[in-house]
Amino acid sequence: MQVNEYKPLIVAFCCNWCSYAGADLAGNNRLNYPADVKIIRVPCSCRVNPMFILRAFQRGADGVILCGCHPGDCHYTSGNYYTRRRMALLFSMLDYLGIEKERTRVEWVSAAEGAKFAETMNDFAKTVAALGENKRLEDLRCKK
Amino acid sequence: MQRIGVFVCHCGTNIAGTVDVKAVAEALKTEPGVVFSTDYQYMCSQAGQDIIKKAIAEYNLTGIVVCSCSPRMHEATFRKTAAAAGLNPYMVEIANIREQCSWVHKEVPIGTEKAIILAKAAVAKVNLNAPLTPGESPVTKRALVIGGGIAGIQTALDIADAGFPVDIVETKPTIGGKMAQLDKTFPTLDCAACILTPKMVDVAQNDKIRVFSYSEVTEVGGFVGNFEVTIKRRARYVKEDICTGCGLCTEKCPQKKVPNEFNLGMDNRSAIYIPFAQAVPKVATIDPNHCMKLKTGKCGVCSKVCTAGAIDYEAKDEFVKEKYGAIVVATGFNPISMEKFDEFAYSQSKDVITSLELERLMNAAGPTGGTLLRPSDHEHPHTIVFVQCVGSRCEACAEKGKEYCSKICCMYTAKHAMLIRDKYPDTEVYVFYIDVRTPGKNFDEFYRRAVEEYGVHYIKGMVGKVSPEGNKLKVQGSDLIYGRQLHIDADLVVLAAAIEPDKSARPLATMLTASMDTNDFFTEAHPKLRPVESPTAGVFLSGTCQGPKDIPETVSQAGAAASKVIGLLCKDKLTGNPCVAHSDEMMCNGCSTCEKVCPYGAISYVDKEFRMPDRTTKVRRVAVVNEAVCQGCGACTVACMSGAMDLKGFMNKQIMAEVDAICK
Amino acid sequence: MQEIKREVLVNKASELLKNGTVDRVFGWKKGEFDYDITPALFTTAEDIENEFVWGDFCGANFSKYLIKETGKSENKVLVFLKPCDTYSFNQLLTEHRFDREKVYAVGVPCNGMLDTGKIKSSAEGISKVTDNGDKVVIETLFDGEITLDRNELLPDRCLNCKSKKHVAYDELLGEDGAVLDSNRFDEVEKLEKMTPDERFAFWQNELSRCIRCNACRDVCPACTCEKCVFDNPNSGVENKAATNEFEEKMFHIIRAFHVAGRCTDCGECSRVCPQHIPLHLLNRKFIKDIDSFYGEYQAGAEVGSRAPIVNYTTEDIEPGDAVRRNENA
Amino acid sequence: MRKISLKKIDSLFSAIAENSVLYMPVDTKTGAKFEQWENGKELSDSLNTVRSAKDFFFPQTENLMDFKVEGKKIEVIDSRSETEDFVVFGVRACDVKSFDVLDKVFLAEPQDSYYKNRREHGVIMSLACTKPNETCFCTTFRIDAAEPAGDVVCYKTDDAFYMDAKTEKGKKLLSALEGITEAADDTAVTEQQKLTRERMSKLPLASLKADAFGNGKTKEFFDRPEWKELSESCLGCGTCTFVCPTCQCYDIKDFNTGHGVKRFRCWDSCMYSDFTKMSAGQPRLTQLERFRQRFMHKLVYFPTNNDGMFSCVGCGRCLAKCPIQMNIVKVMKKLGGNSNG
Amino acid sequence: MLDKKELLKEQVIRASGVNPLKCMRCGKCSGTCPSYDEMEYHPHQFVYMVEMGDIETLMKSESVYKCLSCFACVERCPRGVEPAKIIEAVRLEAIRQKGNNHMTANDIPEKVNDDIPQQAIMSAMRKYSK
Repeated sequence: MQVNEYKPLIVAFCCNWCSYAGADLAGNNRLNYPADVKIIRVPCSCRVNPMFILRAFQRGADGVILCGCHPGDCHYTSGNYYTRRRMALLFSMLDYLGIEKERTRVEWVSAAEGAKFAETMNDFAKTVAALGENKRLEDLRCKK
Repeated sequence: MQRIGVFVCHCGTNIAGTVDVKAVAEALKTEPGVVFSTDYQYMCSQAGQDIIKKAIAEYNLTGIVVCSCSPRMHEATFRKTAAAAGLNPYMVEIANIREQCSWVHKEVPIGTEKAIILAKAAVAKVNLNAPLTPGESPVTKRALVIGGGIAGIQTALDIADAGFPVDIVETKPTIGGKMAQLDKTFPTLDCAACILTPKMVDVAQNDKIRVFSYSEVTEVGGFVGNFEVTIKRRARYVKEDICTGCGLCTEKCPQKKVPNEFNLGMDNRSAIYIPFAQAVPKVATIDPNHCMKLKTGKCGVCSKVCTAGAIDYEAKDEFVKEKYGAIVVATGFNPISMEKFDEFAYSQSKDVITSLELERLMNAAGPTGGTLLRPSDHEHPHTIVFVQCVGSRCEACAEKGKEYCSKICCMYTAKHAMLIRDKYPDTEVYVFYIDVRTPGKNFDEFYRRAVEEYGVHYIKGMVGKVSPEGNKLKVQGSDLIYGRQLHIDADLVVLAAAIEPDKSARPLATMLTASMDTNDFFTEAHPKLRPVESPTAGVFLSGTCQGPKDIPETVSQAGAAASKVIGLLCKDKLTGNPCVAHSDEMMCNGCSTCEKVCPYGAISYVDKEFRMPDRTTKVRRVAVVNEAVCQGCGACTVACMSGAMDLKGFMNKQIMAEVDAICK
Repeated sequence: MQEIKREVLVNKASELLKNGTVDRVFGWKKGEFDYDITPALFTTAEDIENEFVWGDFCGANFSKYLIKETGKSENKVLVFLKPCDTYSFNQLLTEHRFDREKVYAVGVPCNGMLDTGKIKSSAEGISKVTDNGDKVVIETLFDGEITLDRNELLPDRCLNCKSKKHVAYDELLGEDGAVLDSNRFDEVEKLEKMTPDERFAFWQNELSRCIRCNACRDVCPACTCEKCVFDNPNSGVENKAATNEFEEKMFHIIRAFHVAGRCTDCGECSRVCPQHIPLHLLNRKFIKDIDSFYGEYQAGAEVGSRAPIVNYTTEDIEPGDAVRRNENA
Repeated sequence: MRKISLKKIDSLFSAIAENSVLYMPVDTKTGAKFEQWENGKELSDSLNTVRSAKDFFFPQTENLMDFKVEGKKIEVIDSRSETEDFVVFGVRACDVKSFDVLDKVFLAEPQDSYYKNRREHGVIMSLACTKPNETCFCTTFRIDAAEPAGDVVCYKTDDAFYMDAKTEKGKKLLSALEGITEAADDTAVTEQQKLTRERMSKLPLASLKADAFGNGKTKEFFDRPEWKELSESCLGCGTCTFVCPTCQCYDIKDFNTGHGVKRFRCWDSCMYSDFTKMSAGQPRLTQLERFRQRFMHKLVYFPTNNDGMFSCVGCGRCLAKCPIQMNIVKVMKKLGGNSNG
Repeated sequence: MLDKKELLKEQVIRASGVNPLKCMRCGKCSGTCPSYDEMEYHPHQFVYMVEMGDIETLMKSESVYKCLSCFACVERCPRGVEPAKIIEAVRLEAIRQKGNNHMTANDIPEKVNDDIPQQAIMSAMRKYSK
């Protein structure tokens, strides 16, 4: 195990009603996922602005995952439908600009799926770690 | 610059176990804006809250960050604490360092480092918080109960008792639900009808309760305190207010061959029918798929016979729009279908029945008038085999059964066994069980009486196969304690089928935006602390729609749901959620992109005169948010290109500050 | 060569001025050379007579000017709209950006406007440019005459013209054209076929030339915010200069995202970019994605249409699959 | 005057590149651009580069200093780095003149040390024009395209390359290249200059005169009604100011990098709505005022403060790049109406 | 290192791909097993004995070869535990140990009964037709 084993920094936007509750449930069941995943609570997945995602990458995040309620379960009826459209277009554009598409992901996690939340975070952290540091969307000034 | 206080909670060892709370408190001291940082054993305890109050006064803090458990648990608590100390409750931020840090990361250094980062993110956010005051919205003093079983009835009665008007919407022609189909109820063996029908009569006579039977909810709009519900009253072809329920039409109706759902298809009824004698409302209903008049236009006997002239063949489905302050879901359960369990030959022999069918057979109003006879040849069964856990406790991915234990089968099987042994002492009763689960008051004693006094043979082991031979049913099962394979020639096999939520629950959940678990049971706000509320404000859960439970529990939960509804309806004003959208007039283009994405239609436009930057005045169309209707989802803030629309409590700048603090 | 002659426009303009339907006219004004035509506001008939120009360099799209202009006075302003301008006209109407009653729109059929960038790169010291049908003759100061095929000098937006149909006008000079099925997405497909590294290198090279002059934003009829997020200090993304590659990318990603579903693909951004960055390829990528994910949609085709990005169906494509779809598309 | 045959031009470049970095205009698919020389790159013969040479001395973004903030303690880190010597080859007369304009601003007291540092390390090898463009009007500001200023003036004829050192730095550079260059007289050069000057007089904008403007003319032009018509279709974008070789306005911004603050300066445009925004607000509220400010600064304010030197060098970039084709030539013709016949 | 007993248990679990812990000891597999009576140990006991690690006794006992591979137990187990696969793994384990073959090749002819379909073919068809 080298000393400075590269650990990806992952920002997770979790919607307050479902995926944040799923994350809490993962905690209740003491399920383990990497500590590099940091969760930001937003009222609904439709609150996440593409600017936040680009801001996270600029500040040094290596992967950004957006969790919301399953389509149809959204507490605000249509929030996650808009997220789905916005992120489909944004991810397609990022891929178009040549940025690795595995760095961004949208995942639907309900309040009852603690296990799925932990598993998703583990899987996403592994994928992002495999990609290595975010070289294509980084702002050198923010690097230590 | 804000003056921020940071309070790190040990939560006993839940947090302190894998996070060095002292180090977190220390690290936060140097954060910009932080003037006080401490840690304590139990922040949410009275003593913990006093520390916060004292610190607010002493350091005249303008904002506090509590690093503790999930905000979904104690955000409200700490907001009350802040309010009590004179600080605006929305200047409080919670860093979730328990469920999302100490409980999921085992090593202390990693847990501590993450806790510090999460705390810094919360500090960065609170630095940009502004004091918010929640708006208010009126409360419609009327409740809606969806589902007319014992759960719905009990909830409606309790709410009406408190003086609030209630509407019950029931899909069947009468209220009563599954309990009306039962014969006796455990553990006291008093007859279901005797304890249910008086309550149904109370519902009918209570002027505060209105029953929409043979109806269903098709659309739910609005939000807590101001729900707008559309109810579809299916055409009954009988005028409810005129029909006296004399039943003459049901006798005279020529079409007699309709399978009677109330008796689960074991006998027939006429096309125009009253489900059972004590039905409420006691009104006939014409079944459109079997009525000759409606299908082919010929016949019309019932309208000729009806003395009151209540028959109306031209009736159409009616849609009623109503406003409600609270909604209680009581959609109840159904036994699962037995087709997939062909090892028990349910579809091959009529003598293999489910427990609910046995209830009807033993019920006086049932197809056999109360004497237990075999459905195939109406003979008296001498050997009866009960099979427990059919479809319950199955493996998750098998689409056949359900993963959970259905909770009520052990008790009602003991009841059936006891009643049969008591009424027909010459019958041998075998019960194949995996474990007998009879927790609860007088439950286990009930089960022991069935074994000891009534001599029911309880066999620990599962039935492997039931094969009909001649008029006997060869049951082959293992007797694990004896260690032999048991072969019994039974006359009747009763399967204790698993129960699942009513099919109408899933579409209803989507309408109510209430969340459900993978088995379609409604998810409660908190399994232990708030079992009768749904996370969606204003929606309450009563009965088996929330999970398998027996009648005593259902009634107690119905009462709890009613008390919650009463608590809500007795308020004149509901303090709304202050984290609502707000548009900056100077920057708004008036392009109505936000109006299109708002799920609640909370945004309207007004023409206003503005002093433009280039010294001209211009009338511009700008967005205005109705703070009572807006629920604060934030879809409009992203749709708005110029960032004029922002969400109080989750401002763009605040979220970006959190991102910066996390990625530092 | 344009089908409708200058005189037709001039007569129409002065006629409408005289009979008082309008009190000012948006048109193109002569410049120093043949190709530097300036959009201008004419108020008197004789101004129009001697300074009004209609030729092969009238690429400017007036829709955006109407936002300010209609605020200035009560009576109508005459505006000449090419087919692609009418889409921006409708899109601005959908967003209530100006009052339709205050505008008298006259549709002018167009068969392509020449690209000054291409002319300047194919000849130096241009003194005269004459366009006769399919050939263009460029007289230069020192290298004599150069005759080129007209199609070589047309910008990409005219080569792949998406529609000659006027979707908004009070009056139309000449007949209305039809919506053409142009292969305007070939460039985008070519890019999509590249490997991510090639795409990254391509955009890295293109966007590194950006000098953040905001010409693309200020000319774009879909970018009409009262105060742009990039100019607003408390928007969090305020940015005047791209100090490194990230900020270059961020400006163009956010701008393309903000106009997604509202961009009518009029091509003005690529026309005005001083560094010749093919910005229309970004907006076309969004248009191509929207068409393939959510069904054909042309912004501005009809007023009040609901852009796909503010709409949804319950069976939309999942973001994960949307990205993987490009792989095998 | 030194000479080298065109065929050996690459050896000249590699010689220069030995002891200092060499930049020269190279053709790209979207116009000529200054790039660092590597062997194999040819000198572009297009008239001018899309982006002016101003960038070498006054780059679009330049880091001024860094701050480290710990609680109440602030530590200033000077992040200036000594630029290495560099040679800019192929600068046209107008761009060279623009350096004089920039020097007037940045090197006047108090001196801009960042600019001074780059200016001292830079050596300008200007290249005389032979084929001016129709948008050129450097003659209006008394710039002789045939005889540009600069440390070393170069002339490119059909077969050879003439170099004439004009300043100390120029002489030092040429002396280093003694080996591969040979002495030469200036007959071919003067003959080329005659041809170029004759061509310059035949340019469409040759007759444009600037004498109507200049020192002390503020009152005369400030309230002219033509400004309204000139400025009405201006979009307020920053293209003209960012392609202009003499625009020297900049804005100072701070960027919070998460572990410190970087203070940098970047080009600003008087056309922007938040240009010189002060606590009292924006001094020029309408686009007309901002438009007027730009051209009055070029033609009146700058000459007034800098003893008559115009701050426009007639390179024609803004004529080519303005999205709505409005530029200084149209303004001068409109305002200075009488003098150009 | 795993001692012999645990090694055997690990081998059987990995070979059968079955997790014995999922068994809730309901006895349905034994209840449905057609050759229950000939067996000394019954299907639910196979699972339990493997879970307890006592595989030697299983390998020595005859009941391992009484299993007809009719897969009724696999079909009907509510928890998806597959007793037939466990007993298959135990049989393989037995065969792998040298000299422990249950029958020699020439015992087979007289055991074969012509009118019953070849048991091996039937069980192979059932096993691999899933």
